[in-house]
Amino acid sequence: MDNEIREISCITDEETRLKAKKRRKQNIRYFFTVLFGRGILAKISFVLVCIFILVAVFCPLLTSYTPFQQELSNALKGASPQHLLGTDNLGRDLFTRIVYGARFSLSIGLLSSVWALVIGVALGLAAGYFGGIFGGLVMRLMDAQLSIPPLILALCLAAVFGGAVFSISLIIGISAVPGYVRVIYGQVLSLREYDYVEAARLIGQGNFKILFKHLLPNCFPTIIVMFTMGVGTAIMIESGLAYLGIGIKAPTPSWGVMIFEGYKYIFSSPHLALWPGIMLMLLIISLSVVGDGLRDALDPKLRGKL
Amino acid sequence: MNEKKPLLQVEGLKMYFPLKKGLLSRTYCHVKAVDDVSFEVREGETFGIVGESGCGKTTTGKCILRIHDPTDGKIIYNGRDISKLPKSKFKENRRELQLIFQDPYESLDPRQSVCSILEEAIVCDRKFHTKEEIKKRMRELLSLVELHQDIALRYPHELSGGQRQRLGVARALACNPKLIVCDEPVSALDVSIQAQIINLFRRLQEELGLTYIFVAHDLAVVRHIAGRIGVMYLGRMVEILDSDDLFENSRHPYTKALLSAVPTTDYYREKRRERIVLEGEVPSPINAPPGCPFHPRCRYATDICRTTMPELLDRGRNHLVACYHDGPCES
Amino acid sequence: MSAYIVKRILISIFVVFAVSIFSFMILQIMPGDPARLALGYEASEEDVQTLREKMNLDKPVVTQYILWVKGVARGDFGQSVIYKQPIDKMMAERVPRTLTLGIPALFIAAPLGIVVGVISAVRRGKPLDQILTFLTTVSMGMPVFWTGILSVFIFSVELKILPLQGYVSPSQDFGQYVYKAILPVFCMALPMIAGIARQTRTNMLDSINQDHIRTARANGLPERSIIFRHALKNAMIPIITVIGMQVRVVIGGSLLVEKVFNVAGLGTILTSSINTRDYIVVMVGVLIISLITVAVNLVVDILYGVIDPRIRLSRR
Amino acid sequence: ACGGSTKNTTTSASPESSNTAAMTEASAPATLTPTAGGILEIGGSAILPTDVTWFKVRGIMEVAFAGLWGYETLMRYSATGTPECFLLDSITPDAGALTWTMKVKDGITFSDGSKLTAEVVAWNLNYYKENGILASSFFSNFVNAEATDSKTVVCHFSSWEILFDYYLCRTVLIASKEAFDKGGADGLVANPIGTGPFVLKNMTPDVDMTMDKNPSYWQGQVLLDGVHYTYYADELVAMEALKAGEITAAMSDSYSSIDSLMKETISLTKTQTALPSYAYTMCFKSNDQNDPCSNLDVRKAISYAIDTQALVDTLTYGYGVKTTQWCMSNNEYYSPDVTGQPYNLETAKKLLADAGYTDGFSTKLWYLNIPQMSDTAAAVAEMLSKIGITADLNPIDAASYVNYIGGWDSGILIHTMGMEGGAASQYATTFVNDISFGLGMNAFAIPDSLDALVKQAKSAASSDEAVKLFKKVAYDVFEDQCLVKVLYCTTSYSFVSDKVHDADYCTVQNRRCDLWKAWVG
Amino acid sequence: MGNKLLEVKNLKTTFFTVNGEIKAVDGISYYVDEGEVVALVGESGCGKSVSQLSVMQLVQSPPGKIVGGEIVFQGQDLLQCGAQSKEMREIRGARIGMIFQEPMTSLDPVQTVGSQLAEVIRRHKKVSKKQAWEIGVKTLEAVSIPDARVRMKNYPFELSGGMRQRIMIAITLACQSQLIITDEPTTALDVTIQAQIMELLMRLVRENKTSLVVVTHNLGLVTRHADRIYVMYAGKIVESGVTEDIITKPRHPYTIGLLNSVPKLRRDCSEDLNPIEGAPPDLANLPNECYFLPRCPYGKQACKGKKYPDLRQVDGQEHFIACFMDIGNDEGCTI
Ligand SMILES: Nc1ncnc2c1ncn2[C@@H]1O[C@H](COP(=O)(O)OP(=O)(O)OP(=O)(O)O)[C@@H](O)[C@H]1O
Ligand SMILES: Nc1ncnc2c1ncn2[C@@H]1O[C@H](COP(=O)(O)OP(=O)(O)OP(=O)(O)O)[C@@H](O)[C@H]1O
Ligand SMILES: [Mg+2]
Ligand SMILES: [Mg+2]
Repeated sequence: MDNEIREISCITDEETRLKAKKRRKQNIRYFFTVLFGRGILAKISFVLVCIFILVAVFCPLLTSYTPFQQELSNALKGASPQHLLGTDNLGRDLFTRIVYGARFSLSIGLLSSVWALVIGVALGLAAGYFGGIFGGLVMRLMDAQLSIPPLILALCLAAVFGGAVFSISLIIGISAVPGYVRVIYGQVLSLREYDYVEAARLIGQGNFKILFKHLLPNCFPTIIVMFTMGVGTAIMIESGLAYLGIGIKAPTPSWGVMIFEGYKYIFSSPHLALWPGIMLMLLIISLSVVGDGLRDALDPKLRGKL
Repeated sequence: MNEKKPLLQVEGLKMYFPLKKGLLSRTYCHVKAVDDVSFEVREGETFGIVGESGCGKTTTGKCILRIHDPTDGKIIYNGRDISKLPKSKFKENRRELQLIFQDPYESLDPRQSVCSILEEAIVCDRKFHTKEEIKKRMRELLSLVELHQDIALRYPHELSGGQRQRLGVARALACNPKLIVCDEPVSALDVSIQAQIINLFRRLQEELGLTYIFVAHDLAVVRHIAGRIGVMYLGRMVEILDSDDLFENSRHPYTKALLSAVPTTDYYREKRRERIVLEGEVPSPINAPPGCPFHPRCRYATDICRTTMPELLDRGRNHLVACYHDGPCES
Repeated sequence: MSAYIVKRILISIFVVFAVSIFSFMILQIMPGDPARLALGYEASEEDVQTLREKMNLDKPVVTQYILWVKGVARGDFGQSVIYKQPIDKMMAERVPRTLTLGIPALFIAAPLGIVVGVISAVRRGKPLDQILTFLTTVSMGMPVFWTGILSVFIFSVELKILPLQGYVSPSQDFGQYVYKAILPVFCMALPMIAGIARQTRTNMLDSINQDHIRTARANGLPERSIIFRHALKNAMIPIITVIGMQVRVVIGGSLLVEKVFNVAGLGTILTSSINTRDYIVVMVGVLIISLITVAVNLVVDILYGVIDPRIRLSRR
Repeated sequence: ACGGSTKNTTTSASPESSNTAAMTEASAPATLTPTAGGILEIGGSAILPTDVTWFKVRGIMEVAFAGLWGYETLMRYSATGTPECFLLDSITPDAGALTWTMKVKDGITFSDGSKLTAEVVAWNLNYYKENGILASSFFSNFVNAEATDSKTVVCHFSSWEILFDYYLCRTVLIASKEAFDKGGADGLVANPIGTGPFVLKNMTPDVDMTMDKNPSYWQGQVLLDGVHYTYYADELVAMEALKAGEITAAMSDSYSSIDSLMKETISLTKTQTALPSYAYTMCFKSNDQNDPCSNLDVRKAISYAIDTQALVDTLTYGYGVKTTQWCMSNNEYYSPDVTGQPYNLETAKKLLADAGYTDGFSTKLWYLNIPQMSDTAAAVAEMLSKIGITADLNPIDAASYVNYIGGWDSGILIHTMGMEGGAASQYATTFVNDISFGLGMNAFAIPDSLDALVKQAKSAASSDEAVKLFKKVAYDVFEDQCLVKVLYCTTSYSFVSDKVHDADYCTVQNRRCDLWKAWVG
Repeated sequence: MGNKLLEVKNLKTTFFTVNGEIKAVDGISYYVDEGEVVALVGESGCGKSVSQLSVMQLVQSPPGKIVGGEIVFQGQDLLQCGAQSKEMREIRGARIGMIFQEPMTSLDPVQTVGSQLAEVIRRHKKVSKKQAWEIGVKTLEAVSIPDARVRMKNYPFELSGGMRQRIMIAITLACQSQLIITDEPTTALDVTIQAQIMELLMRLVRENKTSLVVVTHNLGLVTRHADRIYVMYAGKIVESGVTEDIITKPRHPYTIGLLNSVPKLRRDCSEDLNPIEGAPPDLANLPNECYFLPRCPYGKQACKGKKYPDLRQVDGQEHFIACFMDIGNDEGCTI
């Protein structure tokens, strides 16, 4: 949007541009006020998500071990200065694995949400805008897919496509597609009726331009919220798959795999399963709280109100 | 002004929306939203359409703009029947016919800033290519609708209702239209803003030689802006007359009832005025009564009204009425 | 209304049809040859070929599909390759296990979720609402198996008041059934309660801010009537949708819960059949699951009509 | 004693004697007298691929869990791992005539009342030859069996097979021919009829199995009313159930839970099987010129780089056994010459450099996707990384695992070798070139000399000679050619509640239980 | 005049939002006599609805809060009772009825008209269900709904807008409210239906001696029906008086501007209208002077910098304006 300001600048003077900038700043402030206006939980969650992202990005800097590095002689030890959270059954540093697990979980969550978003939004837009038999067919197919629980769908697909990160993310992504399609479809159906779409048609705008210039941008808030929530759900499904032994293969430090593996030691060394479980829980919860906040902050209905 | 050639002639326009039912979406009846409407609009003139909610005002406008494909009838624009032109042929005329919407909020994309809304409308023309030209045109448009250029960087939700409606007008003007259908453009606005916009419409018409079809349900507003007024009831034109004649010479009982129902701010007259309060409500256009659509609420209704639809006949002085009891209104 | 119901039923039939194609596709796209798997790696090529013919695997895909559907329609689901049992018998054993855990979970979760949602909507912004919101958020963020593991850890291992795992059918010993079902039902119900409560809260807030509630207030109606008779009833439609959607969650979660609590239900057989490439079982399992969800959604659709006169009375 | 045997065969099984090797920490007071009645609650989980087919009865001739209570084998292992007669009175090999002659024990009846006759035994053996699992390996030389009289069965061989008695211990379950004739194989699946002490009453896959006692068991009166086996998806839970008293006996394959149970103070009889259960083995893809593993030096380097002691300590919590070959030192086939490349990084690096891989290389590790295996693979990969070898981890699904046993694309397969059969039968079915199914059959580069040696050993006329030759084979396989490397070897542990007495539960061999004398009190 | 039924003194209602405090109603005072029709007019967003909701204490809270003032109804200060109090609930519906703008959404869509009507009747009168139903039927007949018995069993969506508004009126009628507050009761309706509804309301006022508060921005409507008018601008009352004075001799520039903006049915329509330029101020940040000053055509330098003007009496009688200037009724006010 900044380009726009620069491009059109000559029809406005410097002062107006400054004003516009100020207004946008206000908008951003408003956005954050709403985002955080939901109490301490929202703030903590936002900070947590940020921390998780930072940890995921900078994990090699946070620890001197690699997630695969073993010290067999030092297996299943409790917390110590060398190993902040202790070691697992192969003497790998638990803290390191959890840190790398953040990278792994977030990337699988993001990757699969991207898949779901791309496929789902494309289908939803097409079905909603063109409607008719095509739209109906797409929606019925989505109904069909929705009647199979995502975990089971992912399970079946994982058996076919194997457990590489790429295929797992695609599989989880596919199982999230109907959610996107349904919401986007509904949105497009209602947006399509708005007068500004009619107006765009009246000034001679083509179908695709309308689709991408008017309908898609107006779906953005929903998409962003769904995406944020989707990341959490994807991570949850991934961990479920891992728990069933079908997801990502060990020794990848996925939190789900770590819980699955650590569960064997729940009586003797509970920390092995508890820590990744707690992290998983925190990440999913904070993602969903942030998603909620985003929903409110991006809701045009709430603009100016509240 | 009567000497000008007609820019638009609507002849026997019909728009039936099918109502579907059941599993196979069988059409079981039609909403006769517009049923055999004819009128003509001269260049530079404003033709007003009034009527109660659901009487087909918007539908008429949308048929003229080819948003709906009319079921039947001719729409002759500039001497050419555009009602049955294929979409590709109609493209040439597309931008000459514009619409201004009732709801100034819904008609603006909330994610587009003012300048991008205008830019989109300007660029579509393919007449303006360089950035400079576009900007020049944009400035022109903004000043035409009396908007300050500051506004260019704002978003619709940062504008007031009046400003939004002006922006809508500017967008329509960007297409260099000949005919603008204004669909209740002031109904959602406050009186003071409404007056501003009405003035704007009038000024633009003078400056640019525009032709309007002005749809409204407020007789006072329509009378103020339109040269000729068509009164619609249940999908049909019941009376067409010059606006100057409206108050004194209207002959259709429905028009009279409408006039009397409009409260005015003329205190002393208002206190004295006898009102015709119509009984009942507008019937649904799905099963319109046979004969004259107005007969169930008309106090002059006779047997013929109940069976045969009266024709819209010229009663002189460009005054067309569709009533068997043309103008016996004593009271 | 009847046209509406018939339409919903037709849509459901289409959905089931689509799912049956999907389930059938599982067999087609999964790697490995079912006949070979059935006979083992040492069987001769001729034997495998004979079995392929017996299992119709040599026919064109469409014929295979039709034969399969015909079989399923007759109640003949085929035979499990691994368990060497007729699948209908296996399913008759297993589906009730999943249902006897899932249905109570749903029936506990739905009212509880609604109550929690209503309370937090009514007490919006108050500490009680904040506590409930926090709890629902946390319960939604906990993977089902994680809840299971934690609750086992707390109630069975530490406190020793509930059994670790296991399942007894209610017809066999109802007391034992209840005793053993507490934890799995709790684990299944928890995310549902949270989901339903959240939805209820949102919709109640929407509903409470509607004009007709203001009218009801302006008419001096008692708060209880406003909340339950007017606001909740209006909020009910999206809530019912969510409850309908929870059926998927229950079944999906049953995979995990059954593993944690060692219940040999539908979820277990699906997981193990996928692991052992017992595709015919997987096909039937997926089909049954989607039949259940479709059936529930059909009920939900009909409930819409019952609750909302606009659907019931409209001619469409 | 069975006369005329060139080989020592024990005439009768004595469960008591097999307890000698058992490590018994708590035993029932001698004063208690056995009482009849009661049910033994057994719990367990299946984690190995064979187990998947093991509990879920697949076919009468396959290894079936029910078999261990309901079915019996003609012979079985003694506590030292040598075959002894069980349903037989005697068995006599004759290298010259290419026959093994067996005498069937008298008075044995199946649970359906039909008698175990020579004819039935011969039918079983022939049926196994046709349909049995692993028949192509074990019964490759077996031609047919014929009943010469009501007690005698003569088995004919195409070439001499000294290990036939070992094979008989493994998988040939004896089923009732009468039942088979009535219901076919499927009928036997639904309703197995064997000679064992218990009869299957009902079984729910994935849940449990109930067995009633066989009232006319041939070894004597069965004391228990029956056994009830509960299947636990999670072994941990099985162990907890044992502690909580929900079950009275359990067997464990997972060392983490063994560890926790061994440390438990509650009174359980904790028994280690006399025979080792599994050998975790690295198998090298050695027949592919492009694969670094085809280089002997590389194989040896890898072998030197593995710290087997550390693996035993960590992966088995010390309950495993460090060994260099597919048997343990108390086995008669154990060759002390095999050193199995003791852990030495320097040697490993040197060998690698000699082979031209100074900077190491990258390879693949294939293994079955279960926790114990993936832990092992991860540990091995980490050790290999110390000499510069990057090992890519490739877990294999249980369902497709059999497709990999014969040959894997490249690199190393980590395989679990069942050890009850003893080393010799493994060598005999693995390191020959013309088998139709078996470990590494498309992956091992077996030199002709080794192939010849194995064949010679297999057809040795006397068992002493066979022992000598198989020790040579072991040296060739593990030391000279380094085709495989044994990582560690495990025994299984069983846990029985103190309320259960005289239960011979998994004392000799993984999952073998002579429960007919057991009683609950 | 007569007895003061309702007297609002210095009422202040503020919305506390992220964008700041919105003083939607900022110290307004007015009263309603028995049997009187009082109108509240003003542009959109000037606080008309909020002021009436405040009287009923139904302002959405949060964010809204009544921060000051008194609402005396039949000698009782309602603010003292509290919004949730039993007294207040007894008053709502029974003694003060309220009719809202949107007849489409003002009734519960999933309950029949009859059951809603009967519920309110039973709430305020000790009658059985059956009796309540009968009373319902009678009141529906009283608001001229044909086939009342059938209509009782209908759902709101089966009725037209005018019909729904009649039902809203029927509810207040059934409970015999002494005061009816109508918030733009006819804005969403067609002109002919508007006339019907207004006739109906006026008939009730006449027959039952009910008082009526009409909130609207339709100046024609108040001209015809109201006894007294209060003109609101940006949360304040800028002019008040009897209808004749306000309509024929408006003294506040805002009222004058409003009246001039209305297109007249009879005037020569070749002339342009005389609108008030500009738009109402943002209630979140009001200037520290006369709020109307930026739009005021008469605005003088003298008005600048002065605090918001207090209401003052002009022309004797009950005519009050909040303006520093004295603008005669012939100065720019054309009718
Ligand atoms: N797309 C459509 N499908 C079916 N019926 C329609 C459609 N559009 C309009 N109608 C019906 O046609 C009739 C006329 O509608 P139209 O919108 O033209 O009325 P209007 O005079 O503009 O009313 P208003 O004053 O409420 O805008 C109405 O009864 C309406 O329900
Ligand atoms: N729930 C709310 N939250 C925040 N601000 C509100 C709320 N309700 C009303 N307001 C503000 O109070 C001011 C007065 O609103 P009110 O509804 O009383 O206007 P009105 O005069 O009735 O207008 P209209 O003619 O449009 O009905 C408005 O500026 C509005 O922004
Ligand atoms: Mg319209
Ligand atoms: Mg209002």
